Amino acid sequence: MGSSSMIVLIIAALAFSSIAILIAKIVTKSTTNPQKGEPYECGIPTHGKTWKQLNVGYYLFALIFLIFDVELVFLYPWAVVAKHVGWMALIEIIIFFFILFMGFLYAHKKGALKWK
Amino acid sequence: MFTPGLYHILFISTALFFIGVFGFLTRKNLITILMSVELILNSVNLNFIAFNKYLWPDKLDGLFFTIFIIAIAAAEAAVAIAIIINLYRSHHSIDVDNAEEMKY
Amino acid sequence: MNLTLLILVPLITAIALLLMRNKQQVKWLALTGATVQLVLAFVLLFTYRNEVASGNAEQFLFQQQYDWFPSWYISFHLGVDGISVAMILLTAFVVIAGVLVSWNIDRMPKEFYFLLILLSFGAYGFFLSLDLFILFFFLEIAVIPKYLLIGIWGSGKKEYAANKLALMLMGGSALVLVGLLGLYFSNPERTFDLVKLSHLDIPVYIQKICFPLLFVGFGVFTALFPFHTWVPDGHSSAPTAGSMFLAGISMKLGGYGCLRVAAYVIPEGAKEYADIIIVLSTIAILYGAFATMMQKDLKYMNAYSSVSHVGFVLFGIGMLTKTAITGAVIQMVSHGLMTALFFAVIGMIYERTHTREVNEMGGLLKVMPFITTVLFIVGLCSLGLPGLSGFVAEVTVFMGAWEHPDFFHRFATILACMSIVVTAVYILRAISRTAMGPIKESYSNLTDARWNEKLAAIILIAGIIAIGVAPFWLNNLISPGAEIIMQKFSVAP
Amino acid sequence: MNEFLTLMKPELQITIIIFLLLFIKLSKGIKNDLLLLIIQNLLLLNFIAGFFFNAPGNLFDGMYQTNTLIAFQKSILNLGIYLISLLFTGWFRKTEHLPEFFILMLSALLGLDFLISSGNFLIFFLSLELATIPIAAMANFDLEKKISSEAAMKMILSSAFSSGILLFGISLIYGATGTINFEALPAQLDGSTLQILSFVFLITAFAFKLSIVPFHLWTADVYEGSPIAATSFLSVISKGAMAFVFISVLYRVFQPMHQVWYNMVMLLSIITMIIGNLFALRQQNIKRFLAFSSIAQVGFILVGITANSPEGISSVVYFILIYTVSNLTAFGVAAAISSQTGKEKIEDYKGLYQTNPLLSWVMALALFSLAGIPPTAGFFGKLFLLTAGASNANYGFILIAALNMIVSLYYYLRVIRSIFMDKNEQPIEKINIHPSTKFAFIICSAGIVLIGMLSWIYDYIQSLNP
Amino acid sequence: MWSFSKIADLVHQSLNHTFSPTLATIIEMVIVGVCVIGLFAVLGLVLVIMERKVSAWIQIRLGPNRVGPKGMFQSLADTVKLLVKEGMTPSGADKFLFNLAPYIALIVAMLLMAPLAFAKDFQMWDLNIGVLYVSAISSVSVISILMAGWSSNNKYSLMGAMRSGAQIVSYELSAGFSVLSVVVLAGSLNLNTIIQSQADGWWIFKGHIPVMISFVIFIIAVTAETNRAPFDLAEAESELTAGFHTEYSGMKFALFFLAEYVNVFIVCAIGATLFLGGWMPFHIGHWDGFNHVMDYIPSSIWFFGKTFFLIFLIMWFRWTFPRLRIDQLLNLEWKYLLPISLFNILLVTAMAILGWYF
Repeated sequence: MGSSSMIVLIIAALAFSSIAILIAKIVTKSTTNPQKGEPYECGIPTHGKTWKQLNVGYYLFALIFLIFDVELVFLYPWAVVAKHVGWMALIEIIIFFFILFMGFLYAHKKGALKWK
Repeated sequence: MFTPGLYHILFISTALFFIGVFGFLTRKNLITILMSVELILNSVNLNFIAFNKYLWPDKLDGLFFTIFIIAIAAAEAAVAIAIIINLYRSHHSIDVDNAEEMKY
Repeated sequence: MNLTLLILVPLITAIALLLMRNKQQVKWLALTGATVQLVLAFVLLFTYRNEVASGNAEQFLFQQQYDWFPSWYISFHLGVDGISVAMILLTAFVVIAGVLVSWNIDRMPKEFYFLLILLSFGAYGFFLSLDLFILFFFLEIAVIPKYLLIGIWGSGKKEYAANKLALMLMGGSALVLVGLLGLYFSNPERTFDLVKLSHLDIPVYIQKICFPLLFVGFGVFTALFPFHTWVPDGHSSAPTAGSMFLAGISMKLGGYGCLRVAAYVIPEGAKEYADIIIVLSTIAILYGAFATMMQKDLKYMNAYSSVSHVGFVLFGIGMLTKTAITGAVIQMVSHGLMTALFFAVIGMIYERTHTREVNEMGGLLKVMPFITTVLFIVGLCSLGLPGLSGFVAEVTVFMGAWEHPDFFHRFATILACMSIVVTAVYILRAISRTAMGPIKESYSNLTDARWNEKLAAIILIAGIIAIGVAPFWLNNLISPGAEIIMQKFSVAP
Repeated sequence: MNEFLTLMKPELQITIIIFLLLFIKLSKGIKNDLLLLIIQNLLLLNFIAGFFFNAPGNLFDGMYQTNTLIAFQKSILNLGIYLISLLFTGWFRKTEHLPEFFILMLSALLGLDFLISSGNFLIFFLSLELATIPIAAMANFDLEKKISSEAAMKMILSSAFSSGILLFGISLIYGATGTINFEALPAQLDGSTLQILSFVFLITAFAFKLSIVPFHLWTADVYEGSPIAATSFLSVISKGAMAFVFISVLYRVFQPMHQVWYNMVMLLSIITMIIGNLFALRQQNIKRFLAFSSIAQVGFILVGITANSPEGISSVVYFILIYTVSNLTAFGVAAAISSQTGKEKIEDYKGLYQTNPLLSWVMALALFSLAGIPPTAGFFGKLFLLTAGASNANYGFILIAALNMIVSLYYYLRVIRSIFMDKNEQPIEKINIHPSTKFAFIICSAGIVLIGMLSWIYDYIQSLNP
Repeated sequence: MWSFSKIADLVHQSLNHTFSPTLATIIEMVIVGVCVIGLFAVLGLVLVIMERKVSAWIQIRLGPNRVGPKGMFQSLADTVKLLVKEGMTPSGADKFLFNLAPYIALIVAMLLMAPLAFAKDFQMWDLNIGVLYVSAISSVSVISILMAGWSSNNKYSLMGAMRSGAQIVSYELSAGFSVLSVVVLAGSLNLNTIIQSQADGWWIFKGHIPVMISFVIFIIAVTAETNRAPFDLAEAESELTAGFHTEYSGMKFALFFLAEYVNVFIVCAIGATLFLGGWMPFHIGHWDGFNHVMDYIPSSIWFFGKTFFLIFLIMWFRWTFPRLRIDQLLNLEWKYLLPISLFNILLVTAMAILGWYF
């Protein structure tokens, strides 16, 4: 099928979900009620803003993830040829990991990996 | 079936580039500005891939370049976001109009 | 004679001055340095004369050449001809007089003397160098000390004046630089060497571009007419020694540059623009003279009269005859000595009366006879009294100018001559106002000159009178150099 | 392997230092004073080692190129880093995260070294980013200050934008020629419209990094907001390396399009000098002042670049050596004053000479050198730039440059004036200078005086030219 | 023996015979789409009932037993229930994003189907970078979760989404590394090639301990990535009501639910492909006789058998381990799994270069 399968699959997913939602919409009958639109929080009216400032830890993890994930991108091409290249590949990846690991240790030492 | 040629891709990438430039120059929100920069970088990626595929299929420079651009873009975004978070802490805003401690 | 000595002595003096801690030490060291300079200058004069008398017909004697930035073909090339010897003598005189005059300075003496000596270092280097690059180097060295001298020790609108002076002079040197680069790239050998350049045929169109750049650039230093505005402000704001250096040495840098670089290396250009030079310098002479008449302040007076007198230098150069050029050089020396003395005297008077306004003084002859006598002498020299140097110089210039038979040159010469009358008017008026008449109450207990001031005045007066009484030795010294410069004009197609 | 070690020596040295610092950071903490001493000595060693065993050669199929001139350029950068480590001792000792700062700075230096050596647009881009991203982090180092994070934000966004433009240019060049290799490119360049377009993009990016007008707007804010050590790194070392690269890219890669870039660079140079000078005239803050003056200096560097001859390269390298020493001195004095008194205005410098004569002389020397007044080295530097630029016989251009020197002299004299001439009731008190900073001032002053006078330095640079 | 590939070829030929090529292609596409939708629906139903049955079995109870024989149609009944529930949108929500989120979740799950080899020569897209494709597309799923949490205008949703985002991205690293170890050994990113490389034994056996470590890490990581217990912090009922889909109801909720189960299936299928040989029968080296016997079992049976075995494992975890706190969860990843997998990659590489595998 090749790359057109992506299009087919997207269309299929869209079709499936929209048909399902459409059927549900036709079948159900909806009633309006001001209380219904309230956020579902234990029955008490919501207190404060919803989009509050989140723990900065999330951002830290996001940043560290970003670095490691990008590094993973480089590993994919390396992994394919590692066996053919031989020892040089291992040495290079050890250097690569060494640098990466130093950064990782630094982040660890700074407490960036500790959930606060 | 319709197959996209070089010019179609170049059209998209150039459009992306200028949308990015436009966004960079006109937007006020720092995150949006950062996203505009990413748009520029992605347009470059498209360019490289397209040139590599259509014009110079035997030279893989374009592909390599793209991988590195992705990586660098991520690093840049990481640092930029860290700085923006810090800016938010001190200014309580990520609007460029509020970052005006320094003037001529 | 090792010419490097002349550069090294001031440099070493300057550096040694920085290391001194004591005010007394500083003064004496500076004086020693200046004396050594004077001695060296005389040694140079006599060795030069001996050398010439023994039949050495080379254009530049005592040449020394060391490679400096060989990849740009720049060399440290020194040498003297008669003109340079005269200028060096002038410098040595003015330096020692300047050091002596500022003997009692109490604000930061170390720095003051350091800057003075540094200025002289620049001047010596400039007069000695035969390589255009180092010539330019020394030219610029001589600018910034002036700025600091005026700015720190000056009076009146000193910051404005210092800025104006520094910027205009640097502007002039920027023009010089572009002109030099033009010369450098237009000759096939890529050389900055003055001697080599003078033997090369520089294309005429390049000469026509470079001459105005060089001439105007140096002309700024020499108060060429539209660019003279720094002179009154700078001279009047500067401290006494600063004014002496400015008028005595620094303005001569420009004149020497015009002659040596602009006229000598670029004869075709000089011919092309000679008329304009004459027009401008005539304007400067007349304008300076008339402007002096309007002044009430002694320093301003001398400053404007300097514009007028230095105008004769450019006037002489513009005439392009051997006599006129010789006259121009003599005028440079003469005016250097005279104006330095004038400023010294004004400084002495100001130090005592705390005013420079002519109208507020009077009867000073009674309380300070020495100083007033010197003022007489210098005034008479300025208005061109025979027997003093000013007469010799101006007469030589006019004689040179009269060699041109056409109406334009004659007319310009007559106009320039008229300035002497004007000079006589203002000089005599100033002297009578200050020296004669009833003395003011507040001035009655003023003292006469101290030993250092007397010494300074005597040294300078000696120079003035020597030139005035026996002009031929100076003429003989200068004329071979002028001769060679003239040959360029006649030989060139 | 052996070749790898010798050719890549400068980078390896820096990498080793970075890791040493990282180890120090990860192990138990050392007192800042001792650590700083260690760092200074390491950097000194690094600087000295840079002069030995330099050989020309290529690595990785020409991606990494080096020769003796490039090694010398790296030595200039090493010298600058060493001087920075000495000059800002006062600030460093107070910094909480000292090793981090040096790690960042050395990473940036590593990037610059690779940048100078790059023989391929890929390495070029990577090292450029390696050089700029840490600087943004350095700019944000005064975490509690608002302007610091503002500066960092402006830095990172503008540099990201400029690298985007650079990349677009590179991609167009790749499309037009099919290669990103510096060696192979010149044969492919024929000055077609696409190539000129891509070249415009490239030069725009360079203009951003070198803060050439009209792409200079970030410079002053970044300089003012960043900690002064970061500012000096940015304005001296980063700018110097960028100039090296700019000249080598123009001369080596775009040689076939010489006519095209000559006109562009000339125009940029003129407006850079004029605008930089005009803005510098009205600055009150000493850091902003130095920022705008450095913009004007870049304009002068461009004059030398237009020469398109070996003299152009040597005069630019020579000028940057001088510029490094002089500008760092100026920043060092400003830092010494601001770290003790917190004063950064030019007005505050009034009467400095009464209390700190030596410091004032050092500052004066540096400013004179920046203004190009003999006998300081700056005179020779600027003169040779102008001389190199004049070889095209475009005297109008040279005249504009020379007149700009006068304007620049005016504002340098303004600082001199407040130091030496203006009177002040309450001048800055006596500044205590750390011995290592004093040492750096001595080196710098000696450099400012001697680099010009000793002509063999220039001839050495000239002889390195391949 | 019949195989899927033959059926596929037959359909292809007959279609091309009767219709013009373009039309044939379109019809093929429609057929594929319908098949995939069918597979989706079936998977959803089967996995839900399977989960309930497995949990009942582990907890020694009966589980659903009313609808159909032994409660087999229970999930169908659930579907009908969900279909008739009203799908509401909270008043303060960002309507567009709120409605978009379930679609994205489903599209991601669907796209991941493309490179899977369900049986021998039966694959939608024989992609040369299959592994990369899978990891790339699966990263998108976090966007739908964040989108849902953000747009709901509900604190619990937002927090659940953020948590799950942090969790997914963290564990993606270990999952990536363990996948890489197989890529290193096989020397290809193509899923088909990787399966072929296991013709003489699955990697989990051929690769000794390092690959087993990778496999264990992989299972842990994918469990976390699919937000399943013991890593189901994102929808921890006792803390956040239902995490990012608190505000969803009716069919939109069902879509999330479905996507989640299909994701479980997909990651297990990937795991089975990489470590357990996909559709490749159980082979041992050059024991040709044994290998032949194994070949008689159809490849699709092998594939689905392995996949469902892994699914069973993951369900088993859910009812065995207690839920982790978020700090424990992140500690586990960053302090243990990531360093171990980094080191493990080096081991695998050394092993691959030395040839120390069967």
